[in-house]
Amino acid sequence: MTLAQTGAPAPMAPSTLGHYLLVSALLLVIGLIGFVTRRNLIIMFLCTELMFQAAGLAAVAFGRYHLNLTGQTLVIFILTVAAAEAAMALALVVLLFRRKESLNAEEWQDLKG
Amino acid sequence: MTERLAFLYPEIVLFVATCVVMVLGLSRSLRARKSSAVVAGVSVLLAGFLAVVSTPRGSGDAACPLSGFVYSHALTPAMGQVLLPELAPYAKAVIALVGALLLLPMAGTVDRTDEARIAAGKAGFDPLRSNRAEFYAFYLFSLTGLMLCASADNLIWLFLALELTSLPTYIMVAISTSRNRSREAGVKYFFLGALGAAVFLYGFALVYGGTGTTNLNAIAHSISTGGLNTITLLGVVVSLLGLCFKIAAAPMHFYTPDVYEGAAPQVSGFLAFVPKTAGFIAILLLCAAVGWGYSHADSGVGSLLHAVSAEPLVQGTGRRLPYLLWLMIWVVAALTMTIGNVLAVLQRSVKRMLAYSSIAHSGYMLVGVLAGPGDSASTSGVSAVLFYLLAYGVMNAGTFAVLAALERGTDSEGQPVEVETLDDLRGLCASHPLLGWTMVVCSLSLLGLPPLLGFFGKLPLFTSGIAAGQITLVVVLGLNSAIAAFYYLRLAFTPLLESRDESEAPPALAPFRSRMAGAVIAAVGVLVLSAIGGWAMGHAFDAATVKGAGAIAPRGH
Amino acid sequence: MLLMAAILIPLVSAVLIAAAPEARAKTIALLGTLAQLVIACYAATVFDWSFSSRAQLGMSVAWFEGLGVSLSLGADGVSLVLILLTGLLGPICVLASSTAITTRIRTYYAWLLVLQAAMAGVFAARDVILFYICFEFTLIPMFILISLWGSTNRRKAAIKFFLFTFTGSVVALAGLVYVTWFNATLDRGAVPQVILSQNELLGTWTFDVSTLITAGQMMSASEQAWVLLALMAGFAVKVPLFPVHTWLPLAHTEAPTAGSVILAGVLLKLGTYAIYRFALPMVPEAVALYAPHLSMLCVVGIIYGGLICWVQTDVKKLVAYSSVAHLGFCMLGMFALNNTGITGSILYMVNHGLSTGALFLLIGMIYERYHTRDMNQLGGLAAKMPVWATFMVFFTMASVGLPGLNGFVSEFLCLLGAFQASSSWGSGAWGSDIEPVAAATPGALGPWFAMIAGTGMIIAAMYLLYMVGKVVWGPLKTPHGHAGGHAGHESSGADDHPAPLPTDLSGREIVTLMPLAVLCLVLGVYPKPLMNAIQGSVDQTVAVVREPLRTHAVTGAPAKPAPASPANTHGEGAQ
Amino acid sequence: MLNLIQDTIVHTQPESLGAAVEKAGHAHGQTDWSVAAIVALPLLACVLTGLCAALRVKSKLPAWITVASLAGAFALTLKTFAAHFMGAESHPFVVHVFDWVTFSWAADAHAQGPQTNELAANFAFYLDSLSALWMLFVTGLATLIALYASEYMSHDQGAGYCRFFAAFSLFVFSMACLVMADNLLLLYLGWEGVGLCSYLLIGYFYKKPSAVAAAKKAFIINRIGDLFLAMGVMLIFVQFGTVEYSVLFEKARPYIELARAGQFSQIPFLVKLIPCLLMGGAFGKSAQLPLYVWLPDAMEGPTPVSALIHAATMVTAGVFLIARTYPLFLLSEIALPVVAWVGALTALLSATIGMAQFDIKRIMAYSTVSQLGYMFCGLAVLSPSGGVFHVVTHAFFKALLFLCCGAVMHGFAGQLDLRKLSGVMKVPGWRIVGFGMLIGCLNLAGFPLTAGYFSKDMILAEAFVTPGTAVIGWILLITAGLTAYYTFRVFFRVFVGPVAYELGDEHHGADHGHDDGHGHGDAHGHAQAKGHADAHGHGGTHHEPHAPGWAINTVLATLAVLSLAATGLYFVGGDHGAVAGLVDQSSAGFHSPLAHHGAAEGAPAHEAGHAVVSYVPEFVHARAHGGEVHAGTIFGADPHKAMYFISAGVGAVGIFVAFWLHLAGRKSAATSRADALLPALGPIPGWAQGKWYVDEFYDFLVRKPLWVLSHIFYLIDSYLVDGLVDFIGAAPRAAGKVIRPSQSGELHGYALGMAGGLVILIVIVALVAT
Repeated sequence: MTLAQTGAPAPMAPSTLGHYLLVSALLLVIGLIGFVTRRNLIIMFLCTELMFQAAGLAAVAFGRYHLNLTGQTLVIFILTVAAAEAAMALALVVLLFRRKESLNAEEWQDLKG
Repeated sequence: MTERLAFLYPEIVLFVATCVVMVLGLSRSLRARKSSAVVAGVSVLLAGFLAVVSTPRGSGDAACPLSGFVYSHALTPAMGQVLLPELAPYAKAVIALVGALLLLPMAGTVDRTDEARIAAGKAGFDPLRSNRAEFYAFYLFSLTGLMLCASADNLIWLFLALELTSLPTYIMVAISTSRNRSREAGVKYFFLGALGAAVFLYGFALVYGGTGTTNLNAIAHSISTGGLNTITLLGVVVSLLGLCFKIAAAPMHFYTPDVYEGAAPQVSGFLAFVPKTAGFIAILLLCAAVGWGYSHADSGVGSLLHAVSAEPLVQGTGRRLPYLLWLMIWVVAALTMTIGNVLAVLQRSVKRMLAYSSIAHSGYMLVGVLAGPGDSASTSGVSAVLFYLLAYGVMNAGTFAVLAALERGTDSEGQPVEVETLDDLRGLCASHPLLGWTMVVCSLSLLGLPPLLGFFGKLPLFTSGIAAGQITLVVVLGLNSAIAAFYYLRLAFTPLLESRDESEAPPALAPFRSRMAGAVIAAVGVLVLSAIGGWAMGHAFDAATVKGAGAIAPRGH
Repeated sequence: MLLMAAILIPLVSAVLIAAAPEARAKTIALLGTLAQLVIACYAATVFDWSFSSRAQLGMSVAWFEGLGVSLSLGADGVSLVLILLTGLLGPICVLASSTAITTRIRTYYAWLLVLQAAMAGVFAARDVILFYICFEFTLIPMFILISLWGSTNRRKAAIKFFLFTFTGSVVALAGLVYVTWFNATLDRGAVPQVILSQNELLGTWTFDVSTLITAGQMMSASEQAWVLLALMAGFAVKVPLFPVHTWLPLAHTEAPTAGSVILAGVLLKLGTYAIYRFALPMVPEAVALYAPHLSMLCVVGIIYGGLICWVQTDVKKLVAYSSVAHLGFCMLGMFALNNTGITGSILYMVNHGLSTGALFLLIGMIYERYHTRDMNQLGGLAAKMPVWATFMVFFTMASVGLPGLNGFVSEFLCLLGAFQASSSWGSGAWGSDIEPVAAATPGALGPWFAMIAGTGMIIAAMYLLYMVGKVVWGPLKTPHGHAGGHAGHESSGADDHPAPLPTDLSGREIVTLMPLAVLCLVLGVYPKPLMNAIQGSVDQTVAVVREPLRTHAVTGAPAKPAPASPANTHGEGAQ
Repeated sequence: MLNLIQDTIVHTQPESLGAAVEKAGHAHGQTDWSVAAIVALPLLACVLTGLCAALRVKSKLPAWITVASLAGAFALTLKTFAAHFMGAESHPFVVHVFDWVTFSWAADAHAQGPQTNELAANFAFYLDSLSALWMLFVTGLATLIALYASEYMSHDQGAGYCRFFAAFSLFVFSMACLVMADNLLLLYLGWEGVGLCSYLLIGYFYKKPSAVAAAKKAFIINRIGDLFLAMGVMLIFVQFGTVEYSVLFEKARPYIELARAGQFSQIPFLVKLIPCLLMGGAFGKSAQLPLYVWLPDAMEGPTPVSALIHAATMVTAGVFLIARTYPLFLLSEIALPVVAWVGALTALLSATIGMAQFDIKRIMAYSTVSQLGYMFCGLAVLSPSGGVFHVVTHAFFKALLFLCCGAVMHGFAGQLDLRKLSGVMKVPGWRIVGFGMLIGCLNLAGFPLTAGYFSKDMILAEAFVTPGTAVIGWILLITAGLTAYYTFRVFFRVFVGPVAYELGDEHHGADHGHDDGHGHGDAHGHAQAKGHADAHGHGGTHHEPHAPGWAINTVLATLAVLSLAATGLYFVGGDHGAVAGLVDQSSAGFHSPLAHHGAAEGAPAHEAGHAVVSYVPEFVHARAHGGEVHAGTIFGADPHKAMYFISAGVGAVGIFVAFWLHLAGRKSAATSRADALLPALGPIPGWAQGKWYVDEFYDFLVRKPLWVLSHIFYLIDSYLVDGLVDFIGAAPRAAGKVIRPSQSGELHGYALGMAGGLVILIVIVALVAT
């Protein structure tokens, strides 16, 4: 997992970037696994947040690597969108809870086939 | 800056209209409330008009000569995104037209029982209970996002535009009916959508990491000069897979049938067009950034085995996407159309069937993505995709509008009951000739039966696929069209040929004339475009001009 | 313009029918089809027969220019003959339906006319896409005719008919588009000037038929083979050739009478015509190479189809399977790739349309009266319906291939074509040093093919006479509940029919049969005008195929891509 | 039809046979409508009688139309014959009417051979002495038999009557096309045309299932032969580039030269194949082994039909074909021997069957088969004139015999069983029939000085003369004895002896299926009253046989006279009679007895080169040196002279045996002395009566397996071929069912699917990338 980009300034050792990316990938995978395995809607949503943040982490790391602010800009927007999604998720979860008195995702599988 | 702003006049109009609608929808005056839909429609059409009229066209060859690609941040804002420089006017016009068409059946989607009670004098207007303002606002937001996609020149912009397109639709699905099924559809759509968004976002981050920029023009420049490095490639792959969610392509297609079935038909129709269009525009932009200039042999799926170690990842003189991307999209396209079609064959529920068919159509369009740009409408896959989006939008709007225009009485809670299965459509041509024939025309067109619009949509996919050497995939496409005939024939001929049992009352018309108008306009549109679609296709081809790394030089003879 | 009118008039009539009151539908339909026939006849008089190999009466309207598609029409001798056949069967089908169709009359006639238009369009198209559009669009009206007015198993039959042929033709489209693309990428510099001067569109993206034919000949052998495979996938289904024929008996059996007539009369000819128009000249090398294999399928079809006929009890199914056998002959002649065979094949298209169409009409008349097609329930109808029986025997004989009637000329020429087409003639035991073998043509079929296919003539006699023996001759037998013996038709007939049909044929029914009978006789006795009409076109096709055929035959290896110049062939056709 | 005939009916006179006969329509020669009219008149009759049917004519008008037209055709034939073929020298000529299957094309530039090919098969008539002779007796007999039928079929007046005469006229038209065709394709038209008429007329009583079956059988078996003929025609076309006789014989000349020189090895195999294929056609049409089985069954048709079609004319088409294409038969060393053996075996086999039958019409049918065998032998033993002479004499006496049997059948209500008829001649009004029968029988039995005697002798003698065919001669001689026996068996049982008879169960058209009889106004008025579709529609029963009327008697008398008069043909004209002279000047004259006698006796003939062609090379030289050396003798004498006595003796023995067994001491109709003999012969008479079970054998060997195969094919088609299609059609649905569980409705399932798909695709990408 090395970046073969020669000629670019290297204020951060490639190995360090690699570490960040590894963490970010781990976050992504954890989020993914959590989303697949957990049944609670709120936890599932948190898992997607985790994945968003994985992307954010990667962006920041890359931004640092490339020595520009684009990565950080991206992160700000990611956070914004994540917040918007969180708001929506909360509304939706409440709506669903009102109907079935449960947060279990398995309650909702009438539509299939 | 004002130059730059000219790109956004349509979006600005839509945004303003959104604000107005949000206010109007909360008015105590019924007329004012009702006018919110009108305002939405007018604004969408106005936005489309502005897109055609006011979008700057200065980004021609002079400003951006083919030879020396020197992108600077100072230059690009004035030019908009230069990968598909002519895309925005066409795409926005299509979005506006189809969007307006999709608005017609949306009348009465929300607040129907409340409004009825208010009209009957049983209750007063309660802004807190009303959803109308939000619903139309969401509709406009979503279209705003979609239009923004078309002018995106930056991954961040693209990301935001995609999210702006999608987020409102989650809510629209959930509130489209008051039944649990809509809630279920909403939750599935939202959670899986978030998952998909996370995936392509991660991909975007990787692309940024690989190229050091999020500006698409610069990315293209970086790739064309520095080659496609592993991180970028991985980023593009992950982004594309994430975007597969938007276009409902395998392996991200699972949500589609459930969501389409759970939502009200008019909203399903909206879903079948809006996120799909956003997804395809994003995919085209990403692919244009990577470029179609690579070369490798086409040996179908079999070449998977010869794993191309010697594959050049630098732009060559070829006409293909990089092998890995090519392979991935090939597999995704073949899988998508096949899965969509074979599952659609099994369905009795019309909406579910159309949902699966929507998956299949994405598969067809991916063939155009693979084929890439060309020097005529018949060889350009990009143009084929852009035209197909228009064609699909119109015919699809027709089928869903027919479903929206019909209902089978009301249930115990006073909610209208939708037409569900094919059986409900029996004898429709006899009981409601206009709707019945709309269904016939639109389904046959979706089937791709010549000489209807769907055929002329599919034909450039065919020709461009073959011109790009994707013969195997084109044959897969052809065979899938045949599978699709199984269910489209049923959909077309159940209204026409089968007769309804005497005992059973035919479905009633929904009390919103605009729904029926939407259906009929769509059918007429299908017929008109079948005749004069060549004109639209010409514009699609203009819009498909690919500049930069992805461009191909005109073939010299 | 004339061709456009031949397509548009039925379409306009269809719209009129849909708009007019139910009672008028039949009249408008009859007028519309007659108008089409008149226009086709008039076109035949305007047509310059001395240049029958060239597409004439042409016109072109732009349509989806970006794609290279245009509404481009034109007809050469073969097309015009088939348009005439289409036009002829139109009024006959309308007349034949007048008592059989009692429900949804407007829908019926409207779709019938749409079908007429689409079929004329196939034959008149000079643009590949327009051809394909019409080719495919015939499916819809036929699907509707079968599924609304068919018999018990109609839904399955209609679906199978549609899907089977649709699937095949999609693949054929891929083949045609491939040729288009090949043409677009053609390097004009490498093409001889002679050819370029005649086809300005070479090397551009176009769907023009003659350009694509010229371009197709320049493809490499393997490309041609693949394109041939694709084309056959579409067209062989339509014909239908042996292993892909199973939709036909089903569709025929279930279709209403007029549907069967059109199906047998014209729709099957779309496949044979398409093979003649596209496969032969476009990929001559592949055709030359694979002609024996394809012919083998034809021969199998002839015998297999014929023998199956022999064990049918449903008389309509019998005639349906006989189409499989008959079209085997037709295609065998085509793949003989010589003048005799192809001339015979095209005559066969017309003749089969006439005689088998008439047989379906006759069976329909019986079905209307007795509501059964079971040969175990019907018998000896000659006693009761002498006029019907006369026609039945007449058309059976035409179908058997009795000389003096139309079937013979074409069947004999097809067989003779196959017989001639062997490169072994003149060598070894097959030849002589004294006199050259006079009328041998290159190819890989030869006497064995003709001989084995010829047994089909015997089998045809077996099953058709079996049918006639059961239904026409023998002791009178009619199903229960129908007029039997001396009981007379007055009482029982009235129960079953809103408008009771006479015991024997009515005047209207005789009028529907008469033109077919006259043509069967005339074409059997004096086929020369028809042969002259198609000769120019056939000569041109043979000239294209001959070179690769000879090369294959001599060396057994694919010929080098040497496009046959159409320049000289025009002259031949124009004698 | 006449309208179609164009203005180019012209005939030309070529220099000599074998030279290209110039096609008419060109420079010289005057229009000869009369030749075309020979063909056109029967067709006109057919159209008019058809019109009568449409107009529901109930009178005898159709019969008179037919008789008049045929008589006209006969008169025109006679005129043509007299004008062109009466003299010693005759010249074939072609009358072109209009183009039929004619088109040309440019040949392959690289192929050897002509640069333009033409398939020219026109409605054009080739008249030479052979076709003129044939037409003479065809039209003549047809006229007489039509006259006979006008009375015979009178019970069926109405639609059936019209139908009968329409088919009858059509038959004569087809036969005229067959005989007068100038090309093989037109011959083929006539060939199948007569087959069709035969089919229609055998099946005339279409309500009888046996008649329908017989008609079908006749057509199908004929078709088998037709296929061989068609293949032969194709081979001729490919080999020689033409199907027109005149050109064909010219093109074949090099090969004939080779055959003359005995260099058969240089003649290509395919050229040798031509006669073998043509032979197949001839065997089918002329009811020879192995295709003879249809002819006896064909007796289901009305008797005039049996007389004309199945005895006198159509069945001799095979003989005509071989005579017409005789030069080609000389090109193969095996063709004529095969014909000879087939003919001889057929003659013998059918004679044995004929001996054991009881139905007199069937006996006559088998005798026809047997006599046709003779004719083939005649052709094959290099005696075309003998064969053709036998055709002519046989036409008259066999027609006579059939018509007599028909008269009996007509008068005795369909009774044909010789065990139920006796002494018919003594019944009042039946004398003419009896005498007619006697004359016919004498001819058939080869009684000395009858026409049949001379024609048979010519064949027998030549069989012994021709090297290598003596065995065939012996077979034919034995057959001649058998023939005499069974012929007179009929005569002695039925016409003489004690008067005793039993009427048949048919009463005028019972079983005859009146077309207009049921359901409509019935002319006879019986059936309606009964109110059911009973085939035995006529109520009234006749208890007495009714004697034939004037038409039948006139015809019988005329034919009897003609049969006797035919003898005269042997004595006028050349060495072997007028017929031989005619044959000799035609295509069949390429080799004839006249020729090899001719060199010695100086009879007018062709140059020797044409005359001496033998299929047995080693004898060529012997032949070429004239008539001194006869390769074969019989009992050391000149076979022609010896045969006069030998065959007379054999015939007399046969007649005597018949007299002893069937007339002498016979007291009743049913039994005779012969019955006592039967047990001594064991099962053989039973087998012979069962026609040696050939039909059953064919049924078992061909029809049943084919039937089973058809069913198997049908099963394959329904389940395998169509099943495969259905399987493919069901595949999408099945695939859908397989992946449907993925759409479980569970959020987690979907997420898992998405994640899994994502991971798999990325892993693939990663794998491919590294």
